[in-house]
Amino acid sequence: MKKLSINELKCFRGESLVLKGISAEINEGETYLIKGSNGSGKTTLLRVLSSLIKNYNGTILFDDKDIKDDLKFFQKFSFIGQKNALKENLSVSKNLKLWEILFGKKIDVNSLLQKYNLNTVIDKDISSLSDGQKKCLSLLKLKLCSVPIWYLDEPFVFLDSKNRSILVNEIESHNQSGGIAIITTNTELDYKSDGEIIL
Amino acid sequence: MKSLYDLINRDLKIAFFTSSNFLFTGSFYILVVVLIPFIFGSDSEQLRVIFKGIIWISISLSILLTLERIFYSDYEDGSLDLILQRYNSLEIIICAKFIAHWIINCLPLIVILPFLSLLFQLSFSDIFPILINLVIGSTGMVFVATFVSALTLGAKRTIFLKGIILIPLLVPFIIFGVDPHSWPILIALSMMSFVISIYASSYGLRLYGE
Amino acid sequence: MYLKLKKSYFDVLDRFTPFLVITTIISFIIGSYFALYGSPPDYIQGDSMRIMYVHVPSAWWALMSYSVLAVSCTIWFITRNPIFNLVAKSIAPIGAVFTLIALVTGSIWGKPTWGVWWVWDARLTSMLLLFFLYLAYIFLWQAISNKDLASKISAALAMIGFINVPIIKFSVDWWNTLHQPASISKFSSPSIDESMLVPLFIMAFASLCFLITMFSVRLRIEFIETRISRLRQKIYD
Amino acid sequence: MTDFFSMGGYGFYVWSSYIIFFSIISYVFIMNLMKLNEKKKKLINLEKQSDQSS
Repeated sequence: MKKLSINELKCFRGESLVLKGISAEINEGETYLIKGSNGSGKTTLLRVLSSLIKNYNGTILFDDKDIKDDLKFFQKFSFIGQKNALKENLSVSKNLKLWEILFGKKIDVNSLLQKYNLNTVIDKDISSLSDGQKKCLSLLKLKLCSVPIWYLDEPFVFLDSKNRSILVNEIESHNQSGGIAIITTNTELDYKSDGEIIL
Repeated sequence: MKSLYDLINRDLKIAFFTSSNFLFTGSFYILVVVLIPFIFGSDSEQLRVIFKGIIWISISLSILLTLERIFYSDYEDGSLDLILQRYNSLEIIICAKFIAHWIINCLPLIVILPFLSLLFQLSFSDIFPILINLVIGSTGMVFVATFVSALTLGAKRTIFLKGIILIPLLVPFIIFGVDPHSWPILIALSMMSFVISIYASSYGLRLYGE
Repeated sequence: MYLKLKKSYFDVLDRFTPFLVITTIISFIIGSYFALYGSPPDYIQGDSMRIMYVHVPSAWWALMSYSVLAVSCTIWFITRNPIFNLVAKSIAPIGAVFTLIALVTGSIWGKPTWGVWWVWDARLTSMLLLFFLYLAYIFLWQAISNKDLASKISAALAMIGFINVPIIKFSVDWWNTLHQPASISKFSSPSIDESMLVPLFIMAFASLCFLITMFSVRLRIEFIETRISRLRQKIYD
Repeated sequence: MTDFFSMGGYGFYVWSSYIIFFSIISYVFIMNLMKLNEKKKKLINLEKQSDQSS
C-alpha cells in the first residue's frame, strides 16, 4: 500500500511561517487539491513535498519511508511547475531533444505531440507559441517517465476546455493505475477530488 | 559518469542550437583582437606586447558576458528544477557546468590562438607559454564564474553587479597569466578556486532550492 | 532563524551614542591641531607629509572593517545567529567610505610626492580592488529582494572576498616588482619620527571613534528595520 | 598665518585632502543620523498601530 502521509508540516520563508502545521494522508489512486489564495504557500508546499525545499519541520512519508532519507525519491515524482522548462529561443523539436537527454530516453516525438494536438507547431520557436500551447508542452513531461506521484502547480491555467478534458482524463487514468496526483489551484475548480488541503 | 556526460551533452547542444556556438565565440575573440591595430597603430613591435594582454581582457570579458548562461538561463525557465530533480548530486551538476562552459567559451580561443598569433608575427615558441597559461588560467576563471553565477541566482538580472563581483576575483588569474613563467602559481590558484567553487556553487544551488 | 531582539540592546546603544559622538569630535579637534600645526614638517616631503594623518588611519580602518565583516560572516556561518549578519551589513558602508577616503587622499598625496595623481603602486591598486569588494557586498544586499536569501549569499561572498584579499595583495605585489622599479614606492619604509606618531595615533583614535559611532548608529537602524518588518507582519496578518 | 595656510607650498594638497576627509565623514554622519530618526518615527507609528489593533 503506497501512501503519502504528511505530518504537522511547518515551513518558514524568511521570518514568516508559511505552512502552519499541515497534516494529510493521501492514499494510492487519490487526487488531492491544494486550495488557497495568492501567496498562501501553495507552491511552497509542492516544493517541500518534492523535497526541493529541505528546510522544514514535520515529516513526510512516502511508502513508509521519510523522503529526506530516500535517495531514490527523486525518481518517484514528476513536478510540473509554473515555469515550463522550455528554452524560448529554440524550436519545439529541439526542446524535446534536450528533454530526451534530461530524462535519459528516446522520445517518439510525433505520438507525444499528438496527445494535445501540437503536431503543427513542431518546428516553431517556443517564443511564438501561445501560453496555452506552452502549458500543454510542459504537461507532456508527465508522459516521459512513469512515476507514482504527480505534483501539478496550477495545471489548468491557460488551457481551453478540450485540452482541460484531456488532462482530466490523464489524471484519472493515472489514478486508476494507482498513482497519486496533487494539484494546486486558486480558482474554484469543478474537479472531483478525494480530498482537499486548504491553506 | 553517464549523468556527467549527459549534462555536458545537454549544455553543448543548447550552445550548438543557439547563437552561442563555437563559431560565434571564436569570431568574438577574432573581432576583439582585430580592434587592436585600429587603436594602437600598426607598429608590430608594440602590437605584439599589447596582443598578449588583449587575450586576457577578451577572455575575461567573454566569461563575464556569458556568466548568465551557466545557471541563470536554466533557473529562469525552470530547467534547473528538472536538473536538480533528475541528478541529485550537486557536485556532478557543477562539474558538468565547468566542463561545458569551458568548452564553449575558452576552447575556441585556445584553438584559434596559434592562427591569431600569425597576424602579429609571433612564432610558435613565443605563443606556447601563453597557450599553457591560457589553458590553466581560463579553467580557473571558469571555476570562479560558476560560483558567482550560482550565488547570484536570486539577484535581479544586472550584469554590472555580477561584473563588480566577478572581476576582482579574476584579477589574480590575469596577473599571473600574463607572466609566462608563473604557471605553477596559476595551477595552485586554479586548484584552490576549484575547491572553493564546488563548495560555493553547491551552497548557492542549495539556497536556490530552499 | 529568529533574531531575539532585547530592549536592552537598544538601551545600551542609545546611552553610548552621545558619549561616542563627543569623544569623536574632541579627538578630531585635538588630532587636527597636532596634525596641521603642532608637529614639525617631514624633512624630505615637507608639509605634504601631513596628508598621512588622514590617509593612513583611513587605510587601517578600511582593512580592519573588512576583517570584521568577513569574521562576523564566518561566525554567522557557524552559529547562524542573525546578529552577526547585521554586524557585517552595518559595517560594510563605513568600510567602503574609509576605503574611498584612503584612495582619494592617497592620490592627492601622490601628486606632490610622485608628481602624478596616480601610480599603479601595489598598495593603491589593492586598495582599489578592496573598494570593489566592498561595493560588491553592498550592492548584493540591494539586488536581492528576499532579505533572508540576501544575508546568506552576501555572507558567502564576503568570505570568498576575504580569501581573495591576501591573494590580491600577493599577486599585486608580484606584478609590481615585475613591471616597475621598486624605488618608486616612497611609502614602503617611512622612517617615522616620534613627533609624527603622536598626531597619527590621535587621528587614528578619532577615526576609530567615528567608525564605532557610525557602526552603532547603523546597527540600530538595522535593528529597527527588523522590528518594523516584524510589526508589519503582525499588524497585517 | 599665511605660512600656516600655504603649508610650505603644499597648501592646496594638504587642505583639499583634509576638507575631503572631513566633508565625507560629516556627510556620512548626518545622513545616518537622519535615517535613524526617520526609522525611529516609523517604528513609533507602527507600535501605536499595533497597540490599537490588539
